[in-house]
Amino acid sequence: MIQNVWVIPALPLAAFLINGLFGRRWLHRWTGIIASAAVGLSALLAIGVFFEVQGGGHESTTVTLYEWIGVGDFHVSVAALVDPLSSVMLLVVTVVSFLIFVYSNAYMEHDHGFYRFFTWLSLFVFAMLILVMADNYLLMFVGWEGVGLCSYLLIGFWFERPEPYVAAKKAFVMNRIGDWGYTIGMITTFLVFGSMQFTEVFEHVDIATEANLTLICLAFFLGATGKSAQLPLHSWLPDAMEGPTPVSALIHAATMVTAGVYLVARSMPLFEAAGPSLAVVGAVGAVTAIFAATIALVQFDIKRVMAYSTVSQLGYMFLALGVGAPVAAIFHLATHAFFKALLFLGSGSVIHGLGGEQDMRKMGGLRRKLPVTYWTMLLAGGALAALPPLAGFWSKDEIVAAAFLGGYPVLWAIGILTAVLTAFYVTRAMWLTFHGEPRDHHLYDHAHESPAVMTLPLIALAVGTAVLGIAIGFPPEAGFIHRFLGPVFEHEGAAEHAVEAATIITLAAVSVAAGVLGILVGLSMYVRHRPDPAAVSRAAGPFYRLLVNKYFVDELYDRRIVDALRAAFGAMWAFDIHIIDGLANRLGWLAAVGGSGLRRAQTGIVGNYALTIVAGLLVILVAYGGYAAGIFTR
Amino acid sequence: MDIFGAAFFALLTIGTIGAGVGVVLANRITTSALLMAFTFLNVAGMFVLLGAETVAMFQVLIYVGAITVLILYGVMFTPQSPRPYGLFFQTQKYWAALFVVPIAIFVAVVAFEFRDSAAAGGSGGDLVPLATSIFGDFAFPFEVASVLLLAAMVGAIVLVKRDEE
Amino acid sequence: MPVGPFGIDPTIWAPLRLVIAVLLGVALVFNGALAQIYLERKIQAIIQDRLGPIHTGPWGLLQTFADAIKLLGKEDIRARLTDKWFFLAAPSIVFSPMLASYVVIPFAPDIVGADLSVGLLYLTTLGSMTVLGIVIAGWASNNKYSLIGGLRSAGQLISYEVPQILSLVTVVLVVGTLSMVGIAESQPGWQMNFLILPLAFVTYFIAGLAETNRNPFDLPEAESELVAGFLTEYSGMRWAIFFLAEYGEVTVVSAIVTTLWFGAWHGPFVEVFPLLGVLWFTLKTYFFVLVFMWIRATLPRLRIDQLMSLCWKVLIPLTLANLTITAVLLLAFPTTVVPVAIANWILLALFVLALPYFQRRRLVALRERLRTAAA
Amino acid sequence: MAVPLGAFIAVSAVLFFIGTAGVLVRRNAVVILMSVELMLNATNLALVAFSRRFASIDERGSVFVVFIFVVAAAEVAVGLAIILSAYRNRPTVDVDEIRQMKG
Repeated sequence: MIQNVWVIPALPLAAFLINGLFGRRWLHRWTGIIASAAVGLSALLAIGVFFEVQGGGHESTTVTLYEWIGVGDFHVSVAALVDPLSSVMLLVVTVVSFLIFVYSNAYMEHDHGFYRFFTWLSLFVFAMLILVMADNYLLMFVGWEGVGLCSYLLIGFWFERPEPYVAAKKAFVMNRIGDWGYTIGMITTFLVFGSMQFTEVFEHVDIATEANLTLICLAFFLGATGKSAQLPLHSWLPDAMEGPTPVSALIHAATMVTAGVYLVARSMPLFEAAGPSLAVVGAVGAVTAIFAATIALVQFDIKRVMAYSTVSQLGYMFLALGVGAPVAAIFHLATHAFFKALLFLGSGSVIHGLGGEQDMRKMGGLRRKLPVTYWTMLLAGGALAALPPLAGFWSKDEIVAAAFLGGYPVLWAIGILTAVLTAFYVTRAMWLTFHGEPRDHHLYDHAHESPAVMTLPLIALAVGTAVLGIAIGFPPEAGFIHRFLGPVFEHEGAAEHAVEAATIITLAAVSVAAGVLGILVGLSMYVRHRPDPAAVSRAAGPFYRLLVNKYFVDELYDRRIVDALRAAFGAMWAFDIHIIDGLANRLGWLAAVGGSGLRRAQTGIVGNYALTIVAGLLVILVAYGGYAAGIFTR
Repeated sequence: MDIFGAAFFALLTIGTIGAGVGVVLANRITTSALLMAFTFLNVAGMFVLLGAETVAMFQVLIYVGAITVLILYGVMFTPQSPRPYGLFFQTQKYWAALFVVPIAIFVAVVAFEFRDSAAAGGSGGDLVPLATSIFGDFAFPFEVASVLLLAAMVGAIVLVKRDEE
Repeated sequence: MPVGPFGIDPTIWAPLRLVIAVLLGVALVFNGALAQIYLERKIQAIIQDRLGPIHTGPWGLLQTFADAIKLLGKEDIRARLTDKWFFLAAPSIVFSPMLASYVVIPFAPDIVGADLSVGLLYLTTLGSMTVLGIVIAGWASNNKYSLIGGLRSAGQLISYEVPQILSLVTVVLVVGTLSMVGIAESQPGWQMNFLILPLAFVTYFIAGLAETNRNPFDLPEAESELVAGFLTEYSGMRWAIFFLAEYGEVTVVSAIVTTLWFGAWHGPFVEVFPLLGVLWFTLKTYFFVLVFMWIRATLPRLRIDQLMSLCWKVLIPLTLANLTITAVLLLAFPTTVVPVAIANWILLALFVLALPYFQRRRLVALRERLRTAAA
Repeated sequence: MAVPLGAFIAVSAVLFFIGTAGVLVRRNAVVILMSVELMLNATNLALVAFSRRFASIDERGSVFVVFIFVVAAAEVAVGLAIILSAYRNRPTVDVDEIRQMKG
């Protein structure tokens, strides 16, 4: 099965081509079915590959399709690296995509761009699969760009209204800044190692100097922050909520944003060798986590809350990578993909039910109206808040524990604090939407449960979030996933710190306590209004306004960077006009003047021409005379 | 015989130079055309003096026989209302003088300084060596020359052919 | 004392020979011309079944003298607007080359003006100089008819020079030398070149007719055409000189024909009495002069375009073909001349037969065109 | 015939310069053509003089003269053709007046 692993991306590509070419005039509704079928099949194949890799002793095989570029000693081939890491990613991407495709068949039903939605979605899945399967940085970059493009297209899907395409542009530009970093990293790897293939690069890690390695890793990390919306380049993700909810679920929760994490995970050997870079990753991750969590506290748009929560969870993953626990990061990535997708789809079905209303202040008491959505979202909320039996607990707890054991107490503290905040805003969101009295009766009356096509994927994801945690990660540090992913990361003597069970349990207890504390505080504020939320926000005053305005990050960017660039571009424009154009015009003028000068010589009289010939003769004779008389040769 | 040759040469020189100057300064073009023919005859005489009869014959045949007649044709087809003496010089005559005179002086110095006083007359006739060299070593240039002549002829005809309205 | 021919010392014999040649030339020209004029008129008369001049002296013998005296007596008129010097110079430019060409003609085994190694080339060169004279005559008489006549005859002369020279070259190819004496000596007894190169003879003869502006080609001074061509303004002695030149030229052409094709002074007993050569030479030359006159009396005049097309479309291709074939055959069979002779006779036969055939085809085409035009 | 070579070269030089003067000075195109012919003739003279003087070494000198004949003939033919066509387009042969090719 591994040998024809290329069929997995081929199917969504075929779906894209068919939908794209024939969608508008003939297929209409059929495009949804074709796309979902294609992704479903690749999901089955991915499962097959996953079991084959798991069964076959976890070693990595490279399947080369053809040699793409062969210039001098720069050889890049279109090849797939199938090893435990990439098979897990394949599995996650294809399964989640399949469920979201089925969901969006119903969600986008009344949208006139139905065929266009599914065309871009299948192209996105194709690009993501290429990114995941690539065995060298260049092919990965192709996928990287592909997903960037599709996210732009899908965010700006409803381009009639101005906000979506502005958000799309913003997302694309930010990603491009990140891609710039990635490119530098890619080029330096080639210059240093002479090749782009992961296997070759990781074998010769020792030949690179410390400085080169740090440059490569930081450049790649810049790319990762751009793509996974980490602190400096995070503001595009909340605005990306302008796109349809399935898009947010698929791209901005489960797959694309995890690309950054996958990149860092894949290049762990480089990061480990480049000492300080891991610390940087961890720090950025932690800061982003706490930063995003605080903003999420005050958001009223249900999708914005989820967006900030994604940013903070991604922060967690980078924190895990930073502290040297890549397995935990990938584990959290997998679980997060499931419950975050579920949360988004749930909020999508709420919005669908309320006819497009996203503001939580107008919701309330929907528990009775949308029971299935309520229960599935409750489960996902619990997972996000890391309540014990659910998936979120196992993966987040591992990260926090790894941070503590890895000797980073500060990061551990931040982790625990973020966990409290996360629990709080989850309960706040759940409460505002489902419990209490309905604040907008008109909306409340029209609210209706989503059709089966939407609720079934919700239920499937709910099962996933409940079961997944225990299934693959139960005995912490020794779960199925550790044994599976372990060999990919552990090679020469990673410190196998022997940890007694006692410390693990205490750590787990502490993180559970943090989660429960968050929920209790949330309930007391919203249920019994002991400190009434409105009063708290008034008391917080300036601090509250800061959070609401998202720390004024967008304004900062706009005023500082964009204006500065605008000034620089103005200068360049002036330079271009006066100097370069000036130069060209001057040359033109020179030719004209020269021409008119010479034109005078063309008198038209034959006599003058004869005279010039004779003059030439005179010059020659004089020269000859001079030469003969020895004037020239002293 | 020697005096006879020198006298003959003197006569020819006077003829050539005189006719040459006549060609340039003659008032009427027909006179200058015929004086040109006369110069050609004198030069042919010099060739005979040099012992190169074949070349002399060719000179007469080609220059006097064909080229002069052609030029006379040209003269007849173009207006030659005799101009007052001074007017038929080009406007640039002073410039011409400025350039031609120094060159003339320079070349004259070189020419007249040429002391080689050995007799220039040749031994036997030059028919045989000329013929052998033309059709032997220079056969190819000879063919090219004939192509050149053909091209010139066709070109001249095309240039002058009046397109029948 | 080295014994030259006739026992005379060669150093004296060279200039003496020149003098003899000039005398013979002058005699031939002047007496010849007179005789030719008389003969011409007599023959033309006989052919046209009339008597010709009979009143002046017995059988009209003194007729030419009468003409000569008349012309000498005429007033020497020169139109005021004619180009003075050229008008006067033209006759001499036409006459002198003709006279000069007698130097090279071999009258007898050792009697020749100057045995130039480029004799034949010398003759052709002089031939081409007369053209200049005619053009000047046409131009100097400052009248439209003479100008056009002059240009026309110049055109005719120049274009007929080409076939003339080509046929001469064919003979030179066979004989191997340009000097007239050499050619004369190369035809002992009955080995006349005529037997080897008849076609060259025919083409040269036709070209000769054109060169001397004689009958079928005497368009320039034909009475029915442009008055008298370039001779319109000339009268009196100048006119006579032109005619002398013409008759002289006829003799030169026939002399060349005899030397090149009919074994110049060869005849019975020439080895015994070298001087006898002169007799045979003159007899042969005058035979051809008579042929000239005979043709003049019989053939109609050609129009200028027919004349030109005959030259460029018939004679030149023919002579070129003849030249190439002789050259190839000589190269192929360097020793014998027989194959050349055979080829030449075949070509001559073809030429003779082809002419009437083409004439008929052109006539048919002409009638066709007329009928369609008329319809 | 003991005329020194120098004399011939002198004559040809003088003739050459008469020709050049003619080309530069005369106004009538046909006369210019004639002067060019004079110049060509001058070169011929010099060539033949040299070839005959050194005939003992290599008598092939005067071959070039034949080629000059060819070129001269071609030149006159084409020159006259040009002059006539120029004349047909503007009724003047005067070199100073033919200015259409002015830059």
